[in-house]
Amino acid sequence: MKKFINEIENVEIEMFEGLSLAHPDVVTRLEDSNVFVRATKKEGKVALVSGGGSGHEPAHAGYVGTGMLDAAVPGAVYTSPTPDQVYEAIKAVDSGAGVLLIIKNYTGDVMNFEMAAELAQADGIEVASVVVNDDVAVEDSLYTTGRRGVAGTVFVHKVAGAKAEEGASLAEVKAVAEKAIANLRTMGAALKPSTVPAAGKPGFELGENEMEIGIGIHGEPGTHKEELQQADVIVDHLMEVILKDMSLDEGSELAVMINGSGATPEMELYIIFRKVYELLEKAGFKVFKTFVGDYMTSIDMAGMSITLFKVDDELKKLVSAPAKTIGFTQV
Amino acid sequence: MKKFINEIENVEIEMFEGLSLAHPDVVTRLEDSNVFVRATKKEGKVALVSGGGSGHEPAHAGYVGTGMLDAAVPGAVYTSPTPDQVYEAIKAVDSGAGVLLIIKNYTGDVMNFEMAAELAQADGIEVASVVVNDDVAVEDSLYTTGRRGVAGTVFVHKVAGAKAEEGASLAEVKAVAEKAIANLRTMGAALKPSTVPAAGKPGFELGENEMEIGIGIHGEPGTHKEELQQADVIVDHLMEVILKDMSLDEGSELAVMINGSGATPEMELYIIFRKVYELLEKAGFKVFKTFVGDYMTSIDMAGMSITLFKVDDELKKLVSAPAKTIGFTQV
Amino acid sequence: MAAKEKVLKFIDIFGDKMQEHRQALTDMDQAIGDGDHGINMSRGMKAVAEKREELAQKNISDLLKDVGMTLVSKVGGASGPLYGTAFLKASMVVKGKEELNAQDLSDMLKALEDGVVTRGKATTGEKTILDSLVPAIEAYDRALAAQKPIKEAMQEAEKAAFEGVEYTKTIIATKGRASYLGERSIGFQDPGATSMAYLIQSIQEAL
Amino acid sequence: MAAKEKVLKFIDIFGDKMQEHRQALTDMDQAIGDGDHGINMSRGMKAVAEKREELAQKNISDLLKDVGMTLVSKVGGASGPLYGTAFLKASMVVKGKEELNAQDLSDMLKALEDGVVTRGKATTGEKTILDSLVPAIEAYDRALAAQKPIKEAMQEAEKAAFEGVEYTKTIIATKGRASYLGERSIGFQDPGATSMAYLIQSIQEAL
Ligand SMILES: Nc1ncnc2c1ncn2[C@@H]1O[C@H](COP(=O)(O)OP(=O)(O)O)[C@@H](O)[C@H]1O
Ligand SMILES: Nc1ncnc2c1ncn2[C@@H]1O[C@H](COP(=O)(O)OP(=O)(O)O)[C@@H](O)[C@H]1O
Ligand SMILES: [Mg+2]
Ligand SMILES: [Mg+2]
Ligand SMILES: [Mg+2]
Ligand SMILES: [Mg+2]
Repeated sequence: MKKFINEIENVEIEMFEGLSLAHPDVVTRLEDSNVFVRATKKEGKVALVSGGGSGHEPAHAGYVGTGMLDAAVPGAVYTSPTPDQVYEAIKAVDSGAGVLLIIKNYTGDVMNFEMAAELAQADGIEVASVVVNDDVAVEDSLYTTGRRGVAGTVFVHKVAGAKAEEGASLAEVKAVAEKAIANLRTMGAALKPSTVPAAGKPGFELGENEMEIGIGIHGEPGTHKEELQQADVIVDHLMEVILKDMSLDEGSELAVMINGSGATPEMELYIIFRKVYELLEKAGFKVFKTFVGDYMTSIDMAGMSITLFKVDDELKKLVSAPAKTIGFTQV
Repeated sequence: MKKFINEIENVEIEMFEGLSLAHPDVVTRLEDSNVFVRATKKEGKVALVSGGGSGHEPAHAGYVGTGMLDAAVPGAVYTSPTPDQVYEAIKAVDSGAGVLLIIKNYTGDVMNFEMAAELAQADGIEVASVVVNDDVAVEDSLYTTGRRGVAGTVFVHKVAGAKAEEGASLAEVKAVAEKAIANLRTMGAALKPSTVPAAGKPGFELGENEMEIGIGIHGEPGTHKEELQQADVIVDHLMEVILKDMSLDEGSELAVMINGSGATPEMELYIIFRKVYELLEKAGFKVFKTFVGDYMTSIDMAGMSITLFKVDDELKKLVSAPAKTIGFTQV
Repeated sequence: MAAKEKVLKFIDIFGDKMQEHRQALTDMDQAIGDGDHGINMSRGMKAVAEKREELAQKNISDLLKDVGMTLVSKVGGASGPLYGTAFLKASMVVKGKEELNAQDLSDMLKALEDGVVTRGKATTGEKTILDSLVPAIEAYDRALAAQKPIKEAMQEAEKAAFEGVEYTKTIIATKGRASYLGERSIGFQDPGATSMAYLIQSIQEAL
Repeated sequence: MAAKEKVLKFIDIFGDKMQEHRQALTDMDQAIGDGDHGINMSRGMKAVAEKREELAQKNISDLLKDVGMTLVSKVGGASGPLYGTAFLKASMVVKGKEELNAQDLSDMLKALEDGVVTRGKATTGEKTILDSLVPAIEAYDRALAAQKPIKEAMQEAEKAAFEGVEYTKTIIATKGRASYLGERSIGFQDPGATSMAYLIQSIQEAL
């Protein structure tokens, strides 16, 4: 394992320190904690809290700021934060209008955030939550834990954040987050696994001529291995699965995200987007806005995911609204 | 070599196509060329043109837009663009107020841009140029080609771009670019080399327990190999070299950039910044503004560089001015 | 040895086992999860060990509650709430008790199960913690019904727990992260079931 | 064979050699540069080859100019302007000529050098293109002065060029990208000097 780190057990804390020292104008780290809140609390609005394991940078602390989250709680690498930490975040950002938790659908995240919500509700804080499950790689079935929440989560932060900034109620913000979730689909592939510092070795093994299809964002193996293909062939395959799961009509408008996993050069992400665009255009769909870059990473994985987000007029407005955070700034 | 690409000879062109399809509101690619100009030409101002090899994304096309460049000319991977291409860019963006070329100090870049300037000057276009040489890893001597231009170039784009946006003359924009260059110092290190698609194998070799100190941005070997160290030790070493080369006084203000080489997780960049901040604070210098991320990459190299940029009141204003480009947006 | 000392000894042994098997549990989780189960459990039990002196001052119920709260706040992931809630439930059934008989132990084991089920909403056969815990409880109760002494009953529970671990290799995960793998999860041992088998073993060894 | 056919043959041979040694030149550049010299030169000479029919219609000076312009606009990096300007200068000294004698070839070689020096501002001993080109020119002129026939003179030039390539292994680069390596550049052969030696060899083989 080759990384720019010091003692392995200090990886998270040193990252948190660096982050808060680098961007004091945007985020404040609650003392000695892993809770990041906006540097300037905005009173009177619905507050948004998200979080998950560390290792997904800029998610989630990178999305704290105007037009997106009010707090983010990054746990240990690839490990959900604990209920007391999320509870601290809820208490810090609530200003009476209620708090929406944006949770990615993983057993651990759901349980820890739920416990935090129970603690906050016991204090009389109004807490609602939504669970993001945009990953079409895994089958959605009543008999499983359902689909994972992956890169599409950033769109949920964006549109719910913009809605809250407008002064909408908790119910309205939750409703728009749920509409976004219903319209989001993602699927990814990887060429090289990621290495959790504390584990010291890669999360799975891939031969020189293999790739992993249907990866999640925690360095876990995907749905299956395949022989390495050219980018266009991979995109064809992922897009087929994604599109089959969406109900799009001729003329449907889409926001598109090509997300890098942390070690994927932008060069490759744009080569991927080129093919995505070609397929969408051929199918008669319209690309409304495109996001290409590292939005929801898996430490040092060389991988990528394609997210399609069907947008109506309300969602278009919210996607385009200004935002000012470490990882996402838009005018 | 594992990459999300199609035919190797199409890597650059497919990336260019993807980039222009993704951000039509920000950049326009001149037909069938590798010249990217602002989607909306701003008349009456000094125009800025930069470029270099591809593989440094988001540099340089990612810095075309309000407050930064007017055109970027990315060549083949790690290869300077050719004079005719840069000449096209100059002609496209000149609106009578003159054109400043921002060149990184490499024999190839300097020669190709100079030839382009000669062609444009023959047409009566006023062309000036500055050469960025911020890399302190290599010794600056009259008997060598001097220092390389690396990540600090992004600060030159930023401040010269902001100055031009203010309506300054070519001489003024050039003067501020030169002031920036005089105040910029960068040094980097790498854990894993990069692989040029057309070469098919890494640019140098590193053992499991080795790192390369003093790397450039073209996947070339650095000044020497060393045994792998903890992040703080590496930062100590790089900062010593950088600071020795700068004339800072107690209270000097600095903009800091921790630049990732393309495959370095943000987690590690923040761990690095933490130590940089500690050293600067201990030395009595003030961090004015911090930039952490992939600004000037080397395809898929796992590496980083530290840039210190000494800023006075004018430079502070220009660093903080708004910018709206693919790779750098600030309000 | 008083009951409280045995409970403390069980906590100590379990903590040691989580450090000892940290890498193995992590490796198991790398195969079908995200490679952190050993890291998570050892982080949590290390935090418990750091409170060892404080714990020794408390009564049985309170100390189990403290262990549960510590796990909830230090482990994270799926195992934090599951193990944490399990200990919290166990603490409730022994409220006020200073001695524990064989039936009390059975109640405690069932409370652990109750905690895991309340949080995780799984049943046996889903490749989870329950696949070693539930057979262990059944074996323990069977042994008690057959009038076997508590130590022997726990030995049978331990055996059943590790058989449960073996059984997890043969089934598809339908809960937790491993469920994303579907059929691909067959052939691999469940890390959570394994750590739970070590917990059962720790109780047995503490007796 | 008329002079123009020989020039075209030289261009063809040089193009073939750049394809043939593409990987080797790139490997050399990986060692002390950025690993693209073979890629650059082969891209440029491929573009020249694609214009082969057009070139054949032109006179010697114009076709050399076209090769130079093509290299300038297709190669990029350091070698594009250097080789491009070299060909442009060579085209100027043979303006109006339909035949080329031994002295014309000497003038052309010196024009190549002039182009490289104008652009690159280097001298011999800096581990560049010049370290094979300059000794080749000197050897050629010496042979001519000794009344040797043109073919034999070019054979001596070729020999001197490759000796120059060997010499580059012993020196520190002070121009171009390899200069960043300082002392570390010793022991490696310069890719640009090598491609230039192939150019000299291509002229010799075309005669
Ligand atoms: N719903 C559930 N009920 C019971 N146990 C579960 C459930 N979901 C997951 N587990 C257990 O948790 C273990 C994984 O724990 P851990 O790796 O620490 O958490 P995470 O999956 O969040 O990384 C699995 O091996 C499984 O035994
Ligand atoms: N100033 C110079 N004068 C002559 N030759 C030079 C000069 N600078 C570099 N070269 C030659 O150029 C070669 C490198 O060419 P190439 O790899 O194509 O360009 P780049 O260095 O831009 O990647 C070197 O091996 C050297 O021989
Ligand atoms: Mg986990
Ligand atoms: Mg080059
Ligand atoms: Mg896990
Ligand atoms: Mg080169």
